[in-house]
Amino acid sequence: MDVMGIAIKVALLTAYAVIGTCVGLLFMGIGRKIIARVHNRVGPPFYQNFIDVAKLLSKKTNISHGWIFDLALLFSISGILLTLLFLPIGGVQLLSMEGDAFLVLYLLAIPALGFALGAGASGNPNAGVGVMRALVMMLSYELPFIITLIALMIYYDTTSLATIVRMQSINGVKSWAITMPPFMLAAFAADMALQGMLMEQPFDIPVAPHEIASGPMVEFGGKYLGSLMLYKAIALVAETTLFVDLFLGGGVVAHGNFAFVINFIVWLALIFLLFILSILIAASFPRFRIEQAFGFYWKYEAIIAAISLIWVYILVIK
Amino acid sequence: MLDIIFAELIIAAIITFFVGKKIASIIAGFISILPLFALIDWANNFGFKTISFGIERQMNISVAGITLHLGITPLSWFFALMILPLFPLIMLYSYSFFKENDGFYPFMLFAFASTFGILLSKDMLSLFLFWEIMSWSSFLLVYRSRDKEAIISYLIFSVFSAFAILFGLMILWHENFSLLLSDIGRINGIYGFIAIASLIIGFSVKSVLMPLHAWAPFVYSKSDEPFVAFLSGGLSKLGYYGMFLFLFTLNGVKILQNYTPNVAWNYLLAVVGSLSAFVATMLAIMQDDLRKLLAYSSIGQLGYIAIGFGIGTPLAITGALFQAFNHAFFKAVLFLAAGAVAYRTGKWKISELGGLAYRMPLTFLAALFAIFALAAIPITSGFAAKWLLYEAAIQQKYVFIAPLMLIAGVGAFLYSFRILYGVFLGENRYPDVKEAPKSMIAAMFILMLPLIIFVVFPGYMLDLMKPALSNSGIESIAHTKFAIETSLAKYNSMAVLITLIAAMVPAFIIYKARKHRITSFEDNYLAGEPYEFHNPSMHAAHNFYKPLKGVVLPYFEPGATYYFEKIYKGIGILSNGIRRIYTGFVQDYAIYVVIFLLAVMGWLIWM
Amino acid sequence: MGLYIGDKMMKYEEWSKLAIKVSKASLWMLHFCTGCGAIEMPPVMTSRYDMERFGIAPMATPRQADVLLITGYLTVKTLRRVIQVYEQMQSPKYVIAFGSCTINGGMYWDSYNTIKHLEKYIPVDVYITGCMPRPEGIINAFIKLMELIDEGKARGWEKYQKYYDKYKENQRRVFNFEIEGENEEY
Amino acid sequence: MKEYELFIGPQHPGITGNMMYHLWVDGDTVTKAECNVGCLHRGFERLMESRLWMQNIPLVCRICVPEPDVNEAAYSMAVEQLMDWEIPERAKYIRTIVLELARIAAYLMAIGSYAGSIGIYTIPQWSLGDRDYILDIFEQLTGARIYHIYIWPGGVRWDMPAGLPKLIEKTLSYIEKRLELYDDVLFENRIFFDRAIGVGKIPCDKAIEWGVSGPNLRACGYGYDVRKLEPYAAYDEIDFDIVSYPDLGKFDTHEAGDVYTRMLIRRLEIEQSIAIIRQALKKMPEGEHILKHPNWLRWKVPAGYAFARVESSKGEFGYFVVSDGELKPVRVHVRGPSYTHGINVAERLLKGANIADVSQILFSLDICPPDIER
Amino acid sequence: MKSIELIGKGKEMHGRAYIEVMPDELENAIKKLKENGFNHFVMLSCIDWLEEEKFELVYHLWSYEVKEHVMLSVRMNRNNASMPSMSHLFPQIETYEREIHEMYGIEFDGNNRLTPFLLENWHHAPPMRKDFDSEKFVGKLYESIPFIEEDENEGI
Repeated sequence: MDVMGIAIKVALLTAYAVIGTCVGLLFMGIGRKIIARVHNRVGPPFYQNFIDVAKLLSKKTNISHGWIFDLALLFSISGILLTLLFLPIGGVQLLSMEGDAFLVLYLLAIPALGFALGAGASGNPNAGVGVMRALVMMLSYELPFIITLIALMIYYDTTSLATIVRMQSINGVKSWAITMPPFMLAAFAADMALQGMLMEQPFDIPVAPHEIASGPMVEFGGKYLGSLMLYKAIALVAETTLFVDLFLGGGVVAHGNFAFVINFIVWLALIFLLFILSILIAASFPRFRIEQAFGFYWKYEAIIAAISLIWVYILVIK
Repeated sequence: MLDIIFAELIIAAIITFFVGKKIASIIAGFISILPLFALIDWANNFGFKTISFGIERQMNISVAGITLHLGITPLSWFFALMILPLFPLIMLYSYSFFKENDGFYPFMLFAFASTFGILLSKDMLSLFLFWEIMSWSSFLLVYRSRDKEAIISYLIFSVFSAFAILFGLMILWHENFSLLLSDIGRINGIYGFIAIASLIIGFSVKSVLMPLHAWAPFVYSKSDEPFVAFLSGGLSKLGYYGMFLFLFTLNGVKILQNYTPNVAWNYLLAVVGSLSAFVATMLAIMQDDLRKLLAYSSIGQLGYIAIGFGIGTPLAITGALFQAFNHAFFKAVLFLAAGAVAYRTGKWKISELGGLAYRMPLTFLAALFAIFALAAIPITSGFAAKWLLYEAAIQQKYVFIAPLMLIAGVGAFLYSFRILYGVFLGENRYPDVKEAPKSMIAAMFILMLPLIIFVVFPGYMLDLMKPALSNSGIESIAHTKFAIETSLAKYNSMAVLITLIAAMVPAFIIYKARKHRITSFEDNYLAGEPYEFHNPSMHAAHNFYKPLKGVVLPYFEPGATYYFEKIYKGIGILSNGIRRIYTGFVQDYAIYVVIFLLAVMGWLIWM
Repeated sequence: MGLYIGDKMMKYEEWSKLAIKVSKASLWMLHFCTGCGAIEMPPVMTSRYDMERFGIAPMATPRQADVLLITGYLTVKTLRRVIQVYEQMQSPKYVIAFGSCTINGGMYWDSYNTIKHLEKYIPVDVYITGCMPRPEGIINAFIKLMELIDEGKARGWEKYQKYYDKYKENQRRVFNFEIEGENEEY
Repeated sequence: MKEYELFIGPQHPGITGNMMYHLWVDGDTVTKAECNVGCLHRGFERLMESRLWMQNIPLVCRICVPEPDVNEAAYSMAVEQLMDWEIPERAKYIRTIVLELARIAAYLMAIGSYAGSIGIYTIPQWSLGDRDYILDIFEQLTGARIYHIYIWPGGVRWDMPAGLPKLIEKTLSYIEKRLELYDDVLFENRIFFDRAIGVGKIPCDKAIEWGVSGPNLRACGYGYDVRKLEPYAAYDEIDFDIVSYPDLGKFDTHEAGDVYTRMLIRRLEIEQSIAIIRQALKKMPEGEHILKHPNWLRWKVPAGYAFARVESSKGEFGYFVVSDGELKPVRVHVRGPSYTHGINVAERLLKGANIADVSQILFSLDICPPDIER
Repeated sequence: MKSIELIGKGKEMHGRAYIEVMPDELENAIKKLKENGFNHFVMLSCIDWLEEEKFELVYHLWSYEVKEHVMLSVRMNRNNASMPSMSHLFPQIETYEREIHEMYGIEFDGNNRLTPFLLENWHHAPPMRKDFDSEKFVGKLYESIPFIEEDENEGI
């Protein structure tokens, strides 16, 4: 690759990192507004989350519990940006040819582990319990998610997200995975797993304020909390994008010279719909206890996912 | 010169019986470096340019009319590369670990010599002979724990393993009347099938494959840490060395398939491996004893290697060997770090430790990095190995194995964090603890080096195993220095690392933009309560995964330990019977076993 | 106590204009009901009055919060917790005090267990008078606080740093108060 | 050390006011709980001894903040007992209406904060917003939202304005409509069943001995209600049911004394209160609203011991008033329902509970710390 | 009234039974009432009769069956006041005794949880005693603490 090519690539990646952050924060703000409407309220302005992050990052005092605590900040933002850039976004491949879905799955663990380290380093039992719950929650939702992922992988005979997106975008909407009956089941299971990934009700017990005073974040403030909010914003985009890439063809509907604009808009609309669906579910359910959530995922969701996997397997070996 | 190395090892072993701890460890350390020179020398034979010391490749020893054929093969060279470097570092570590010389060094050197011997064996007799010496010397090292459960379980399983191997070897020998390993490819039919199956079962005891793992939690949790690091990092690989040798290099897979063409025996191995990985991971999550946790973690991680061998495609075998290499190092580091923690605090229970990260930062760093490798975080080489295995499973559409492997991978996060939080983070319970001694730190950090090198250059790893694979007729997979490419996808470690470093920049800007101050542990959120009013204990490490325990454990624990308890009880009744006639001491059983084995060997030779 | 380590003094002007603008538009208050004024907090936060309109949200722990609401009278026991929480908060931090009882004790002027003047122990930026203050009053106080932040007058946290020793002395006096020879009385 | 210590309160979202629970937790199971109160102790009983009989009215309503009217009523009733006063009929009805409105407001708050504790934040937003409409009625009737100082010894302070019954009726039918919405979102929610059934069970045979009262006692299967046992105000002339386990109306019956039953009892009692208010509005006679009162500054109450009890939304409120015939009371002692619920009952219920359930158990007991500490 | 019949003494006062018992009769009286349906312990109050140099403890019991409220009154000397604890009869008495111990300084033998309850770090006279002057205390403590004036000249 020549110098110019590298420069363009770097610029593109930077642009998408910025877009991902802004879109995440914007969505969170709009989400707050929509939830407020559900609550019969006016709600904050849609740009409220930008203000919140800016305020947190400009706090004068920032209290740390030592260098391991700081790892949380460093790993969370970098890890989630890394994950975002390994996903195809709206048909733009970014770095997704250099890795695959397994890599993305493991990259998502870097910020989580970073935050877990920071939370653990604060020494607060609330944080310890919160991280424990978050990890158990991760174990819970990963099983249905992994099974659906494997169903997709053996169907398309690839593990690369870019290839999955490409194969789903051959005929536009008609070739999206979700149009096939087995993948409808899989998409349902994966959407529930997404609810757990986004830590919304009924799966928000890791950060339940009434029980463990917001769990892992209990000692985070100032720039540390600000970085957590940025992480949440980018994670929101990354996780919904992962779902869109897997089931909704990455939002790719058009091919051609300026198709990327249309694809970008479709991608944005799709992840927005997913996010709205998630927060509306959150607004109408209480939270599960952690072992109930585990049972939910490993009993019901995993069975749904397994049915879709077996279905796909039969289709494939035929 | 090879004979000199062997002789020196034996002599050193005898000398260390009589000298003090310091001298013994220095002798043992330097002597155990010698075989590494041989490894470097032999690398020239496999397409690498290194220094030559003029060490011969082959050596035949004739004893009482029997010739032992020794020599290096590409496969044994690769396995030696992952097992032998552990020794000098373990010796370095044990320099400060032991208070006095009480029999660790001689047995360890014997174990080392016999490990070296096993890897060099080219005929069945020497393989079995060295295998027995290895089992015997490691048994004596286990015996040092003075723990009845550990000793008896190790004894039972070692004897079982030895008999299974002996049985397999005898059938092979009976079938083609040649002791040379290279001759066994000729046999077929039921005998070949039984021989290979029995050998695999025999080796899978050492490689702690479920359900033959039951000894490991006892032995790992009671023996000396340096030895356990070798046991988990090194000896378990010998089992897989044997498996690889008989399955792939000596065409065991074909022998199995010729006899029963319709049954995929290798799939069975993969299923056993994946169940082993999954169940052991779930059990590891529940452990409170640090060593037991690591023991179950070893069982789980070694299960991946069995999966790779079971799937049997080039991709899978490459992944398995990569995983074996990684595991040797990161598990050794973890056991050594656990030993360092126990050396300073005297505690093994995770719930009794806590807050050591700021007291023992270097130990923490070593453990953290090893844990990253264990959990296959993409900034360590652990990821590449697991990635290859996942790809292999998807490539073959093994829809039962793949989810189990992946969920076991997620489970690894859970117990990794258990170690990190329970031991190193959280409430600082040991304010007066000092950093581990320098020799321990040095050993751990040197062991970390390969993990760092092979994350940046995973391609080098594939180059290293290329001779071993091509010698067994397995093609090597496409790769460059940084990237591995399969038919399904591509993994570029450099892209990940560079992007991570680049993504660190905004994080670092945010980090540096505002100053922070470090506060004390006491200044913590206690719902508004002042700390000094209650001086609360704040380490939430006991029963950490209790919610999971209630849901998961009922399904796993009985299956995992129930049958072993049956065996244990049966042996207890049996030994009670024997006790009436004999002395009833464990040493005696050991001696009987050794005498019996020698008698069998004598019979073999006589035949 | 003694956990608070004074920050290096920082002039208000060093704080950029933007930081002031954003910090007044996103005031996160601490979830701490110190007294009966807290009964009016739920209405203010929920659908009738909806304080989130102004970017005000309740937070679970002091590290995350900017505004400490003293919702009513403080007993000595609560004061100790309030100070603990106040010192754990990260500056810039503001205090809004509710009701007459934080100003001069109100109807508890002769109670042996309530401190009378909150200002003697921690600096207060905005007072709300009345018992109980109405939700509109609370919202008004927040808007007043925003104005003060904008004008650079909400400097309670700087005052606390500057007169740290004096505040500590007052707090020590109220916590460790002893009357000579009184123990023998009973 | 197997256990770690966790503090719920005073500065914690999962606590029902300014109090604290010190928990010893193993894994996620509470092995020991210790209640630590006193953050709200203002020494009311001491202050009341140094104030005139009438001056105490503004003080007593501060004893229970979410539902202050029961305090005024109980204090007034105790004083009336000492004075041997029979209050006018109209005052009785107005008192009934005020007390029941306050009960609905308190129940709405209890349901809202309970729903918050299990993570469904829509319900608190709705129910606390609806509660405000009741506070509007209070504002029209008494001039204040929270502390009304309306029920006086001898009657009520002012007569009810002419248009108020219409407003009350409007508000009640609005709340009735809203209750169905709450049912859909909370009380018939599958996850609510999963979370609440069988959690935090008060052993029914111990309930009376432990001093449990109010809705919590009725959830254990005892249909005891002070409004029926010792009718005060106009309750003896009004026809209403006492909701108690196992008769939960349209809802399924599960275990006695658990969080689920306790919350449903509260939910169903709102309907009863609405019915009571409607009847009282219909039956309310014309006439005086307060007895001719003496000069408050020189008012002496005859010597004696009096005890008055009322049924609050939290349980049995009792006022023990001792007079020696002087200008000021000798002793006013308040029996708050949370005194037993918050300390004795909660400490026992929390032992063995999951930390995820701690806050929902506390909220379902409806503990109000000011009446513990006074 | 049933309770008066049960104990054999006492009088009616504003619809409540008021029974004075001696300290040594108290336990049996409560037991007897508890066995006969007075199973709801309402509360335990204390009254400080300063002129008479007496403390009066009033045990309130209630029967759901006969709908009757009984006050069992016990008097004791004000100096070194102490009483046997009744917390084994009704568990919540423990809490009332803790409060009365703190507020009046009465010792309850057999109650081993007489730890600080409402007050913290309190080493003055028990505040509910009539001879404790709350107003004077306030003057001595809270009013004596100075305001912290900002120094106008320095600025911040």
